[in-house]
Amino acid sequence: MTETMQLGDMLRRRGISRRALLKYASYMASLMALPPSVAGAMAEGLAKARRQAVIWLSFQECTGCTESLTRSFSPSLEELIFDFISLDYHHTLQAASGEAAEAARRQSMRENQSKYLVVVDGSVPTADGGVYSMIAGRTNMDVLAETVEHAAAVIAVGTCASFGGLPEADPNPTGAVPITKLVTGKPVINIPGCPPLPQAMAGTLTHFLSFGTLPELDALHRPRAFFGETIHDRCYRRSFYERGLFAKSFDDDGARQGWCLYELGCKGPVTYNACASLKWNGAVSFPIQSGHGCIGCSEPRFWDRGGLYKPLSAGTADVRKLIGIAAVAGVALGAGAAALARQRRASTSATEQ
Amino acid sequence: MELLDFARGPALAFGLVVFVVGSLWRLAGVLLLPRMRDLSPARDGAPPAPLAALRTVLRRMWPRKEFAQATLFPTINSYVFHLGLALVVFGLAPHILFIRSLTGLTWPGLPSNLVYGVGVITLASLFAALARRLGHPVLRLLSHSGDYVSWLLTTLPVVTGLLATSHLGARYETLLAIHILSISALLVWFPFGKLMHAVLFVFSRGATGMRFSHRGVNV
Amino acid sequence: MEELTGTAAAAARFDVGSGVAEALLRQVARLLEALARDPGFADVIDLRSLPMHDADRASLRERLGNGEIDASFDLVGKTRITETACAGVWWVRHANSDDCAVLEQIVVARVPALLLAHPADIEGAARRLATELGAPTHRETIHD
Amino acid sequence: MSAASAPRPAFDRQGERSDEARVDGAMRSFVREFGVTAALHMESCVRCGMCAEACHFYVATGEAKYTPVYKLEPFRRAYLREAGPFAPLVRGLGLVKKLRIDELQQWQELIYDSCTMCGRCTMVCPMGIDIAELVKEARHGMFKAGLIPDRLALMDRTAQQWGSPATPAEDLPDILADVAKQYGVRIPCDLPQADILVTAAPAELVEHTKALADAAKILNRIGAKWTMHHGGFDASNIGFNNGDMQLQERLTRAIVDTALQIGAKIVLLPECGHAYGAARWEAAKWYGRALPVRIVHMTEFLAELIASQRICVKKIGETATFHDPCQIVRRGGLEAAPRQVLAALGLELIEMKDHGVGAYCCGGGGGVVSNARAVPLRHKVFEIKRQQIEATGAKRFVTSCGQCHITFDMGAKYAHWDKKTESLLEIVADNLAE
Repeated sequence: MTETMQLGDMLRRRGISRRALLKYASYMASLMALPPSVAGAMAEGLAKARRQAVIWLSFQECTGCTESLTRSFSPSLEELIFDFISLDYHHTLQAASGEAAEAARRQSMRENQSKYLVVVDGSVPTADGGVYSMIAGRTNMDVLAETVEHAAAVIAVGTCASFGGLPEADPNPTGAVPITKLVTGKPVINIPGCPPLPQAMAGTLTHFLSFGTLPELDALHRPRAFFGETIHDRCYRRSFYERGLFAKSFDDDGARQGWCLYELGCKGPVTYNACASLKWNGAVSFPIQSGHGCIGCSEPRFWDRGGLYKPLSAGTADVRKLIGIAAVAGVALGAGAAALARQRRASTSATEQ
Repeated sequence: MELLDFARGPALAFGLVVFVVGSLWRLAGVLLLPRMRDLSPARDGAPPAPLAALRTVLRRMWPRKEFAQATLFPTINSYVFHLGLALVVFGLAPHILFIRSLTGLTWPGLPSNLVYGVGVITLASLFAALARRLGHPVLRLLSHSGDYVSWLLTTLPVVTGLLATSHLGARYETLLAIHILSISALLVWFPFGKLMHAVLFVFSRGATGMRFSHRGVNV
Repeated sequence: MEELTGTAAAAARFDVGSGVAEALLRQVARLLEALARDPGFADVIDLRSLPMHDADRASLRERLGNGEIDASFDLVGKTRITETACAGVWWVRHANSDDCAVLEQIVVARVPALLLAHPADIEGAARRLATELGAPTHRETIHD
Repeated sequence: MSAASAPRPAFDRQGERSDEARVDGAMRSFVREFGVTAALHMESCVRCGMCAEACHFYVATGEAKYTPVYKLEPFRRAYLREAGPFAPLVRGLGLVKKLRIDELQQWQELIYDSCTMCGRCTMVCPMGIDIAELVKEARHGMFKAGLIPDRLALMDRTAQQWGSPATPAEDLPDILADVAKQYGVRIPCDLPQADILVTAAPAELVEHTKALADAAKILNRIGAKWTMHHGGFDASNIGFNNGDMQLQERLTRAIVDTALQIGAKIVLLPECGHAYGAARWEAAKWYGRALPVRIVHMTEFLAELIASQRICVKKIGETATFHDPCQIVRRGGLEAAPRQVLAALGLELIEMKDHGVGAYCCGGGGGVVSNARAVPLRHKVFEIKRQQIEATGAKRFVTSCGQCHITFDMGAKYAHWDKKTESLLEIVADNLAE
């Protein structure tokens, strides 16, 4: 199924003109915070690119990431990406199943050796030899290792693949681990989020297709274009934070006026993602705009970092019982010290007489 | 375990526990020492002891006119950073939330930008206090390492707090973590250094107030 | 318009009028002067990444006014290019398939690149038309 | 130029005990002081240095070592090691060094020569620490260590034998008889029965005997049934100044027991500062709550007599300024009494810049005036008071404490200052209306 034709010609046959490509490229350039002038070069790059083979591996995942990207309820600009790539293996989307599906995967790996992309969705269980998630009788770990071996790059989509996400949350019975833990020697890009922004996924792929290189990544391998700033930095309610106007409960007068949700546990300040600027569901809204604080879903261990509704400035440990015991211990120690002092004082006057 | 999780979790909990144990240990250790009552007949017309104590605690908030001139700078500068610290700690919304998470008490906060300004003034005042402690011969003679540790652990939270709010120097969660760690350090040191005067001053002034009102003198 | 949605409500009650619109107008003026001096000049201002309330954007749109051309495209969702009252200044609005504006730009050029038919598209069309008419599709014939 | 004698060590020493015994003696005494109040004060100092601004020794010399709270350094270290809540930790981890003999010796000059225990520092301390009281408690330890100025030690020994640092008890009757004859006034002595036991200050038994006569004149005028008694006649209580608790107890008991013995209801203290501190406020240390007699200071006695019209005084229409003796006014609470007497005398009172509870000390109290080693320092400090008195421009200068009186006389002589110091008692006695 390898495509020798250039992407541009192939798309045109499918009714997607170079103008559409230019529109797509300028949109993507804007998302990637690249200068508008880059759009032209990006469109040309896309047109000349070969159709990119992509193998999508789904492990311990809830298909939320696929849902977010394919956005089945109404086709969007992001989905154009699926016309640029040949999705050779995707449990949910592909027609083939069982052995046929596996055969398709191996064939694509052979034909596009060291040129295909591996997209991983979901974390990989490692406990008890990885038996907790298997495909066609083989553990996710084996499938991952085998598939990744000749890949050009690996894209971990969603917080589960990037950082372990919910499967890895305490107590982590399956010993789930993020992809970066298992894949070494290959460039890995993390696109966290639960689910991740479709624009982030599409933007990363487009950047790879049009420029042939991976976008600039940060310390956690996340594309800086989408994960360079915190929600708090781009939040439209920031002016209320500065003025100290905070909603006290989810439906009080402050909340209705769109005041800052810091007091209701918003984790915007410590969460790196582009929800506040790109927004969701076709730039309609994002969690904070709909009145709920950001829960930091694109950060590692977001599930175990103290309650979602506990404000950032409050401690995560429940210390009240602890402080009760500490108080008793303190007074006891004080009484002991005082008794000791009295006793030492008495001993001095005793020897004095 | 990310730095922020460590700071917000175990570090803060440890700080709070040591703070409570240490403070009550020191307070109980002092207040349970033998009481040496003054059994001499009181000056007639002397007010009851607790009232006298309270009056002295309030009266001593400002120096007598004989000393106001000579102690003008330390008095005013101390009030600047004491009120500054109070406004910052009890005025900023995130701080109020922290206190609410511990005590359940809550009250309306001040605009964050205003508190930020107060924080800068407080910081300047704290540095002025340090300059005086290093420069003035009397203070240089009196001061020992505990005073400088207390100064440092009082100033660090202000510095890190200002850095955190202005997102300077590192990512926000690192700055916030460092700020919370500096709070834990302050809480751990609090009972063992001179910061305990924040609690002891009431008893100390009260004791002297009682002693002298018994004699008919309003100190 | 009963209950305004989140942002609109906040913006309406706290109309900051942050002056971004004003600044952008000055930038457009500068670019227009450059275009006046050099017809080949072209530049694009991306409005999506600027911290602008809808009110700001609307006032900017109003200030620029309308020209003679109002082109709409159907490219995986609507796109509309409107010439503003100032010749050479175009307002581009890309929308998604559910007509939600995903990108808005101000283009300062004689004509925005998107309006021009792309050579590759032309070549494809020429080939298609030629096969349709049964005539040879030799490249020379197109040019002479 | 006589051969330069070996430079006198900056401290005196009594007895032959070893250094360890002295330090141990001091520590044992310090430990007994740390009740709640002393502990609270030791815990609350924030080393803000404001007490220096109130202390005449620092203000006059500008030397940091005279900072009042610095005088408590050995006392504070003893507290932290022995009685503080963290004492076991402090001892265990060696956080605070043990007191050394050389430190105690070095601090003798700070605790005795440069502190009159006037308590002005107590008035400024933002933490309300009663530094003067703590210095007095520190003196208990210094006395136990045998490290007090020799001159005071000498007076202490004589007081232990004679009941007064200046006059043997057995000489009292003769002295009183001479004074009675000299001033033509009746001074009963050793009456078996009396309502008021009158006591004197040491100087009054030697050179300022007129004070005795004046007191006698007034007491006879009101027809009081009073006497002095060789059992308890000197109220100045040198033990209070030196830190000798045993002597302080003996001298206090001598007076109160003698009063009981003769059935006196009132013990009249002379115009003396530490007499008031020791008898009025600390007698209860040994008698508990039911102090059997009423302790009255001469100043408040005069005020009561005038207020109750038991005596009337002639009006003197002159200007005067008043020095508030620290132990009587700031630490005694008798700020109003002397002013009522001056008003009755028709003296136009011009207050000094710092007066009443905030007044500067004369610089001689707390044993400093008797401490020869402290003379140069005392003269420097005296200048502050002298200028404030000059600044009032008042014609007469009055005070109501013998110790201050001596300090002013000696200070004036040194400073060639012609101002005459008058005693309140004396003016009242000289101006009794018929």
